[in-house]
Amino acid sequence: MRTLSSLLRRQVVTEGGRKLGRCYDIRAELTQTSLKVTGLCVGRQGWAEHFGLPRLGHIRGHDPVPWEAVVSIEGDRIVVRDIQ
Amino acid sequence: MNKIFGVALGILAAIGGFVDIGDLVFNVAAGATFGYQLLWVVVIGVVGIITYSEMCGRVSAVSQKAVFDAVRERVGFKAGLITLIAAEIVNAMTLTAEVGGVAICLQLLSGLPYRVLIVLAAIVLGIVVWVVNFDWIERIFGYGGLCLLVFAVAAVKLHPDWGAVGHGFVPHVDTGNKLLYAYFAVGLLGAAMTPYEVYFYSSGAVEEGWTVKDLGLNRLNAIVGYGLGGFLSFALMIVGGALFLGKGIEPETLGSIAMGAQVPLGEIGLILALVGILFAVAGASIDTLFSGAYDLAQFCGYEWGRHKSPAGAPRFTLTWIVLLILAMLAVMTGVDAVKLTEFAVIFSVVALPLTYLPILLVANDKAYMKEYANGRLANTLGIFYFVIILIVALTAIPLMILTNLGQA
Amino acid sequence: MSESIDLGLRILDHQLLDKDGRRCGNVDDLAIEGGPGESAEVVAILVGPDVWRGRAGWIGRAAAWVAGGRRVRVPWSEVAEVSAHVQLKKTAPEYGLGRLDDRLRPYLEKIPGANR
Amino acid sequence: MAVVAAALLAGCNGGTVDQHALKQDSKTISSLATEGGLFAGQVARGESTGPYTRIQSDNLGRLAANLADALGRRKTSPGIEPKVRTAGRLAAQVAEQFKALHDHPTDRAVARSVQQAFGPLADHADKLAK
Repeated sequence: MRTLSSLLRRQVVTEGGRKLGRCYDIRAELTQTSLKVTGLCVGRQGWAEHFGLPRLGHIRGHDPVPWEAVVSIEGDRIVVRDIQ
Repeated sequence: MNKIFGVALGILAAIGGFVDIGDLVFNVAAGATFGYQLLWVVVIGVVGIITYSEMCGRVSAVSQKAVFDAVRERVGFKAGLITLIAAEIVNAMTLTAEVGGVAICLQLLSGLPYRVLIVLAAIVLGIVVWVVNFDWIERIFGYGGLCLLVFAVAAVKLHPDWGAVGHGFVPHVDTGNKLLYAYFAVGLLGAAMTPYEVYFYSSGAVEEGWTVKDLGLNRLNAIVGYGLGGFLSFALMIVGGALFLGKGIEPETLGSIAMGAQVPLGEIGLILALVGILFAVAGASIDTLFSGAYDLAQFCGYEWGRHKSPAGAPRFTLTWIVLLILAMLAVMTGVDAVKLTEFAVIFSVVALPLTYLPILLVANDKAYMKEYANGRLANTLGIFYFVIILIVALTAIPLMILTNLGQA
Repeated sequence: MSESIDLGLRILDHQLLDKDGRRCGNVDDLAIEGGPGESAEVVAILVGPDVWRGRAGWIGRAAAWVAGGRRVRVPWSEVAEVSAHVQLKKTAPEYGLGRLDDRLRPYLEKIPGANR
Repeated sequence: MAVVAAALLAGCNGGTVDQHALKQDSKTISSLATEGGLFAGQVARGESTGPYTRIQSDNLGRLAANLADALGRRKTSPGIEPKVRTAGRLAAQVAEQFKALHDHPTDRAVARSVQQAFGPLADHADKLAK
């Protein structure tokens, strides 16, 4: 078992070593009975908007990195497949 | 008709409840040091507290969140915890200063021994909070605080140079001692925008179950209550400038502030001023007492409420009892209430950004706020004030040290 | 019916309410089951000062020590509704939440006027 | 925060008295004497209450006595010692006047004489501040 807080603020990198930024939130799908994790919100862009600040210019956040792409969680890093 | 009457009574109570020991000390001292030059800073401070109170009230009405709920949700657990600790320290200092102020006023009125009055003040405050319904507390202390209007009469009676007063409302810096000027500006902003006021205001809004129907009332409360409260601040500064500046007096005691009404109006002025200060600082003691308990309860998530019976929110009740006892003991050490007030106001400024940022963020969150999210005016003012608060927070302590608490 | 939400923003650190609307703690953390390569799911809400230990370095540990470290685990299936607050299906004592308030109450009630 | 506060409080009344501190303290003495004059004037006109006069004169007198104590005892920068001691004596005289007011809070004749005594004290302190 792991906790939500242990995933937040970790560095997200691809298998190829490309840094995607820090994981600032976890996206999930809420139904009547369950709450399934679907992705990682990553990177600096969109961070301000995420926390409710008015958007500056035309910077939009990335779509979240899908949970299926996660390869391993080790140390303070989350490694994901190169799909982008 | 009845409703308008109710609103008017509420506003009267808000005016009387606006001034606390920080406003008394900084406004009179600023007047005694710089005359009317800093009146414009009070205006900025009052518009600031109006802006953020309105935002807090709106957030509470729409999302049922009080300020410290928002703090923890938005800035995260760690920064939230640090904000909580800072807020509690500042709050305890403010509470101590206010309780000390109550004891000093009681002493000036009765002549009884100081230490006896400290204990008496704490016991009476405790019993009042325990027994009396909060609606009545608000009215009693708010109306009692209206005696402070004697300072408005005193200001007129002292025949200030109204041209200079008018000029004071225009932002300007006209002094050789810019550091001292800046110190007083920071103190006046801090005194007007004290964080405990927004904790208190927003918690009340959640408790009283405000909904979007109450948004108009919220705006009216914030603008008129704080706006007219600011009027008292002007009066205090004008008295400081007209009476003390020309003579080279630096008022260092609460009794000196009361003399500001005594000189132009005689014995009746003195008594009204002392009674007004007594009710104002006693009311503020109760507000800070509750604020300290609100912050902790909201951070930890347990039951709270000034409208609940003491047994209805046990940990909340225990917290304010402990805070009151600690403040009483702190006053007993003989600490100078006026000096402590200056420290409390300056340190409170440091804690302001982490209090006001989450409010600004939640007020912009469309997921909760929907069509009631900040509009252009609220955001322009909100961001403008946030920048001011940041600057003030960074400079407050250096200024305090460089000017040796406004002495040099 | 499903809805996409961000856990850190919408659930973590939010107020917990029991069935009767009583405030009974905050969402101090969420337990997630399932690792890389599997599907992952939130299985429980973690409540109590003991949970703070892992959340803010030494200052969190100090706060947990001061508050007295208890930890309550509420299964996610007990959640009735997620809005501005997280509402549970049963009363607080049934989950072991709000115990300190319940223990303190009888002492306060000995003082007259506690239930005015 | 507590450390800063402690350091500041300690800085107020310890250490050597230099030119700057002398000026500052003389200003405070002058301020207290002027305030005392204004206050005694109110008492002389019967525009005060007994408790207020008694307590407020005690509060202000204590501030003056603290200054007198510090200026009479502390080390000074070279060359200004006589001035510092004079300031100390002035502060003590101010404290004495407040004591008189404190002891006779309702006696208007005493208040009148106290009021007259404060004027020259304030002037003297003003001169030292220059």
